[in-house]
Amino acid sequence: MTAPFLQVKDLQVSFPTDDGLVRSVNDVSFGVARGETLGIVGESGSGKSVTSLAIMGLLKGAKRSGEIWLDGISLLDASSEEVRKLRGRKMAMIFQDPLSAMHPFYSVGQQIIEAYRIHHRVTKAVARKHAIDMLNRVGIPRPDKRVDDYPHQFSGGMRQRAMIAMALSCDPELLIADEPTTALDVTVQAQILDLIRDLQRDFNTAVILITHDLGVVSELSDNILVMYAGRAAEYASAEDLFTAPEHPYTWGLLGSMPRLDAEPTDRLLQIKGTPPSMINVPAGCAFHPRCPYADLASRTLVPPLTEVAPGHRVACHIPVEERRRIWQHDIRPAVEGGR
Amino acid sequence: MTSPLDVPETATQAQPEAVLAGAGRAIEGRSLGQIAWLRLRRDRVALAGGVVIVVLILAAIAAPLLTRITGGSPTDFHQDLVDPTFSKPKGEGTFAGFSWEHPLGVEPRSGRDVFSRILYGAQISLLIGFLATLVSVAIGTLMGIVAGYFGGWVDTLISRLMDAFLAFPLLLFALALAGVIPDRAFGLSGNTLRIAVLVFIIGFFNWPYIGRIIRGQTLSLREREFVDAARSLGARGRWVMFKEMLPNLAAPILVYSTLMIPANILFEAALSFLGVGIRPPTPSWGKMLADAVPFYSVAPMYLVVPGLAIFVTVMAFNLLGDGLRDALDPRAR
Amino acid sequence: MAGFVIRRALGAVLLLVVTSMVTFAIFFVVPRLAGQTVDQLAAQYVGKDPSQAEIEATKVKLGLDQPITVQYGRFVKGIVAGREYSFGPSTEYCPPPCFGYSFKTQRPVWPDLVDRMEVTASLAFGASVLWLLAGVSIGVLSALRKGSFFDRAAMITALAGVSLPIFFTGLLSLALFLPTGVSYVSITDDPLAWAKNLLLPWITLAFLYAALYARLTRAGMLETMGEDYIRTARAKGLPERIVVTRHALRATLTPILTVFGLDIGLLLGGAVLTESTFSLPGIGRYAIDAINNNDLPQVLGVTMLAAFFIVVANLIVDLLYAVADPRVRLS
Amino acid sequence: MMMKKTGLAAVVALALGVTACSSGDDKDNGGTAEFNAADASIVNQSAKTGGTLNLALSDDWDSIDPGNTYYAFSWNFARLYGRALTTFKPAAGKDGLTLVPDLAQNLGEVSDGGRTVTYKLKPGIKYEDGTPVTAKDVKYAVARTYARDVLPNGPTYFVDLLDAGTYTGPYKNTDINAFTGIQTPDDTTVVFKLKQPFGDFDFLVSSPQTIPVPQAKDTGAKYQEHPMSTGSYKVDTYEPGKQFVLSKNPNWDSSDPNRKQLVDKIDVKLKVNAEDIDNRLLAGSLDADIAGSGMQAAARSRVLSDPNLKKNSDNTFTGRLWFFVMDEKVAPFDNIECRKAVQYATDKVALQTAYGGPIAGGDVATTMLPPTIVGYQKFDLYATPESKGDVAKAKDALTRCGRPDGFETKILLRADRPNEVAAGEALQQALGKVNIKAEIRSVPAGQYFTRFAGAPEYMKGNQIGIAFHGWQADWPTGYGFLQQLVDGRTIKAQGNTNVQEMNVPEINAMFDKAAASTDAKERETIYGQIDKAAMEHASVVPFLYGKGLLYRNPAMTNVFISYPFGMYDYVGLGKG
Repeated sequence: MTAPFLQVKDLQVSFPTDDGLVRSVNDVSFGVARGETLGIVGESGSGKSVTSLAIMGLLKGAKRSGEIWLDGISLLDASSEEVRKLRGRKMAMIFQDPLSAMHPFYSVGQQIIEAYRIHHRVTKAVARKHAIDMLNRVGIPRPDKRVDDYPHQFSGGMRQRAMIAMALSCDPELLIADEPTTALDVTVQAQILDLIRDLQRDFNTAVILITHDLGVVSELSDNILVMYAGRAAEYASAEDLFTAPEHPYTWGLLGSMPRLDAEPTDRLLQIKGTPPSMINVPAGCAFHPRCPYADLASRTLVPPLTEVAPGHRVACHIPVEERRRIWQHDIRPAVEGGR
Repeated sequence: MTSPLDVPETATQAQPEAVLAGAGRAIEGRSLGQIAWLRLRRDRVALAGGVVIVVLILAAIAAPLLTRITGGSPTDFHQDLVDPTFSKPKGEGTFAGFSWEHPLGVEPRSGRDVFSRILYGAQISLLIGFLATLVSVAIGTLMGIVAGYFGGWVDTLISRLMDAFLAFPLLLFALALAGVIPDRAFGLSGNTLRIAVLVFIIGFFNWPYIGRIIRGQTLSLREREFVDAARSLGARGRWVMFKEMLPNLAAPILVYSTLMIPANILFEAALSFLGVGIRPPTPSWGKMLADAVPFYSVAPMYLVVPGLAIFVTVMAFNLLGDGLRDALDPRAR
Repeated sequence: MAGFVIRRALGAVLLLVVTSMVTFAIFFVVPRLAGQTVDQLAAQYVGKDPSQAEIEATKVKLGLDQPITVQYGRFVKGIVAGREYSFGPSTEYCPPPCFGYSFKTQRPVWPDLVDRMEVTASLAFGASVLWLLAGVSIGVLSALRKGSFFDRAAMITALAGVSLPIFFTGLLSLALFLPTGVSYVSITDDPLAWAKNLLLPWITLAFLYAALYARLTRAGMLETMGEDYIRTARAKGLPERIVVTRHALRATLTPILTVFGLDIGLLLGGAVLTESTFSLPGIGRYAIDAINNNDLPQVLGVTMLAAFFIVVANLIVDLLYAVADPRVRLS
Repeated sequence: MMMKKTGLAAVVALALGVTACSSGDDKDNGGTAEFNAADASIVNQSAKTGGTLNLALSDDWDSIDPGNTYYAFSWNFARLYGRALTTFKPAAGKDGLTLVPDLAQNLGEVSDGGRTVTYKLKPGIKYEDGTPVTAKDVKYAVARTYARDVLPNGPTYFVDLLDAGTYTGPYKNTDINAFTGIQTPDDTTVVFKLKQPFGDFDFLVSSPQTIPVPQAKDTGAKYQEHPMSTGSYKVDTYEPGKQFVLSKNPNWDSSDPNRKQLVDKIDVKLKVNAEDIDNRLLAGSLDADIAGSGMQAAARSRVLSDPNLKKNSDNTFTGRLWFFVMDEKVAPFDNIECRKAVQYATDKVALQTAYGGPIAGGDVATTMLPPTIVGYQKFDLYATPESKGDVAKAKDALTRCGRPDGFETKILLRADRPNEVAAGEALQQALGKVNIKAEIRSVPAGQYFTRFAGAPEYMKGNQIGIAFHGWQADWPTGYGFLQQLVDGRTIKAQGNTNVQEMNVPEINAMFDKAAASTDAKERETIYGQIDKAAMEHASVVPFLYGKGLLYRNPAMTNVFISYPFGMYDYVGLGKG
């Protein structure tokens, strides 16, 4: 097997701040092949967005180390100009809130045209035609009219479609979607996810889907990386993660999954406490203050990410058998009882 | 024992986005004020501004003491020190008239000690600057909260009122009003009345600036949960506005007050410069500058000294205000 | 859009009407409250040693014998439709906008204002070019190099700029560079002398505003550069130059344009302090003289003109904003 | 409060200790450029014609309508384009105080016990358009000054003095015959009918109010846009508030002994910044500051310290007196001893320094009449060492007044006049030394005489003990200077200039005596007596005979100080 299209190895990202160096991402590794989808899941501040921005080279003032390989190019060694040329063309990104992510003063068409013409020497007319095609492709009705509308004239879902059209306008081989559906209501969410899946199939794109919501990644992803406080907590295939999760944090996330078939408010399983501040990460396992199973080791030692099954890695001090027992006896019934 | 993943009343939802804002506080147990102070303490420039302000205030209060050490009262004439023909202090060069007794020289015509006039002038500038700010902040906060909280036609009315205020040529109105101050009114007379009227005019004309800011802040506060909570518990408007919202507006009020004081000091100086300030012989910086106009070529330091006094004071407040804003609202950086 | 324009225009007119009423009230009522009688006011314009009969005649001539509402009505009528004025043997029609005749100089107020306008406009526009160029470019550079030596130096200078009273910088610059003072030369007479004489006032005024604008631009730029759409622009692979100019600057400059319009409007109504400092015979000086002379038609004229500029500037800014920002235009 | 001044040259010379005997002798030879040369001689005498005279004014002109103006410089200047019945002799020094006929053939012929004054017009005098001047035009010119609602600026002597009933001017009733104050039996005879005798009447008719105005050309308040000229120059273009240009009047009667017609053009710029005027004067692009009020501090120090510049300057009396008054109706100044306490306590040198010093301010004053006024006598009733005040004498006076521990009072002055404020502060200081605590109350200048100092009710109501005052005579005699200041019958509810409310029957009677006298010498003596009597009353504290430093462009010819106006005489100037 050759190296995946995108290979991230031991990525570390840190920011100098007034309060000292903040390590937002620690030793994260993963790979994504063409046509494959990786889901990255975690709360705010878990480092998932920083990871994706680090790949894109969009972090200002951050220190990155480790390795990022995109189609055989080392992004950390490439010049910023080289990386810029890759952006949009080889790797593209969709952001959470399409309203704020699109320039309010330019029409949707202008913004797609701009993205296209940066990487293609074509006339405006050609680019416009392409923009209309792209809008059509992402399912915007009457694209020849809507192309001249401004972002605020679109509905939320349409805006996200337009955003996707813009991101895909140069046929990128890697698409990073950072919380693409968070700002949308549930029915639209499903449409957008379907759209991403369809487009991925058509373009054979590698996709990284970032979300705090396991539900979003459940159907789309081949593999899932659960992050907590800048570290990988669990990394597994989607099937393994949902059927045999091993990290208490993953259990919590599973419990808190909102589902279409249930009243969300009264049955959500929840995690106590609040996510840690990256300025002041708890020692040992960062999750220990919120973990009901924490022991002395959790409080002092950072648990290593160890492979518990082929392609399934977990960073937790609880012995493997104990974890599986808790899952089977305590958690699973609660989660599935909710179902 | 309940399941650890049950839903305790006090648990924070695992909808992570909602809780980020409170993260630092919960974990570190620091109040916003403490954080701000920590930040401010690192901002040497702002601290320098604060130190200058403290020194100025102390100097203004201690003016009678300080001037006793040097050149004496701000109104005593020393005409033996001036050249009557040329209307300038005796002596050669830029610093003619400077001496140990008169560390900042003497006035061209009267020979009055500039140093003590500057110190006494500081009393007027600071007093009016502070009090006028108080008036602006009081009116502005009240109007801003009411507009932001009630919204609707109340908001429209107050917002239009603020627009109208900003549409007036305020300096002209201030001049016109200050020009007709009677000798006695509201049980006050003389300079007390003039200070009161100046404070009122400056404060009254400036309230829309802070009013707009408070209105905006109130609008966003109104959407926050604790206000809803208070309202759902049956709290009435006044209670919500002043017990729930006001404390949350403390930071912007503090920041913009600090930034308004220098603006008001400048306004007072401008009015004095244009001739409608405090009565002579009480010194004020703006008046000193106006007095220096005919002499700027023969006695330049007489112009420079009060100008620098205004500059240093205003700059110090601005530095502190900027620092406070950065400390209390890091996004504004 | 048409509805928007009409609504704003109506609002502007309403604001002007309110302004005129308040101005009228302040300048007519407040002096009365402070103890000045109408006789005393009239006596000021009869010359030396007036008899009561002469005072009465002057009151009639100046219209001060009428109730304030009638006076206000005449004032408004003059602005809208013009008025007839008697000059003894002759009567003259004062065409709209007629702000009346000065009590003191007996000259119509409006032509004098128009005259002064040239000075104030020259001052305002010349200075505004300087401060826009300097303020915006310094602000942008500072924001892009945040924390650099340039940024720190520029921002300290800018803070100093806003902390210096303009009458001080003006006088200081006069003392240092032009002890003989400034005298206005009309641009139509001698453009070179015009510019030469105004250079110092321009720079002085521009220094203050450039400082304000540099701070404003820097803050706006920093805020904009943190916007999601800037990240999007970068994610599209746009070169930084285009990100800054086409995306960030456009969004930063729009609100600055608003402030600029209002500042120009304010200045056109009389740069009181600058004109006083440099002895420039503009609207601001006219206003001060009018107030000092208690010359009501002049005071009203100049106040209304100033308010007019502010209101119109507001209106233009609103409309321009709508042009620049589609969110305003299309919602 | 605006007007002219005059000097009794011999006395002036003594008082100043300069050009002591030269005033009479030099004027025919022509002086050379030296400091104060134009004060007593005609500098650069020349008959050379051509060139442009460039003048400038830092202020606005009240009006160039001869019937509607009240500035000294304006009365001086108006003679260029208008001939009044009489004028001052174009001569330097005391000669300049001599009245000579101008439009009239002779000075007034007095009859009817002083109640009728007759003037015969010179024949052949024409307006600029060639129409002849008639006696009716003079009558009309005076009549129109009665319309004070249209032409408010000028003085009211004719209104007060002529026997014209309740005449209100020619605009409401255009029939000029309704005006009975002047009769014109024929086209060349002007007969003034007075209510009572008036000794200085010839001075009165030297005012521009008698410059003829043709009724057909009168446009009331707009007449200033083109006053019909009878002088050597006419108004070509007039831009209010900006500038005006005079050119030669082709129909001027060149036999006129009082005027010259040397330069081709006279260019007057208005509202030029004062520093700029000084600057242009020194650069030679301007010939004179038309207001004649003196140079600003910067230029003053340049001129005085550079002999080459100093020789082109004159430090001249402006004819003004600066003084403080004590309101005799406000306690404790109802007691003459308290007034004397202030007289003795006042440090006049401090006031002088505060007001601008000896050059720009003036000489320390001890009398009400300035040295350049007919009737001036030197005396000092309240002499103190070096004029710097005498604390002991002041305290004695206070004790006699029954206020040995001093008292509190207020000093009223105009806020927008820095010199005045400085002088007030200096007085406050001096009074403080004898425990008189004076609070300064500053008010807007525009209403000083209509509402504040000039309104006795205000003075009493607010217990204003002391007020600043400045005065300049409308014509250079003791009557012209003093009557409005100390004649108790002039006290009025507003616009009052007898601010101290001095009403002494003996003094009032002396004015009547002077008015009735036809003997100029006798009048002069009476004026001196009035001055002394008023000073004895102790409610006026004169401290400065105003002076200014004037600069004349060395290129100007025929330059001399006109004593009546206290500035360069404008009617004979040329360019070399």
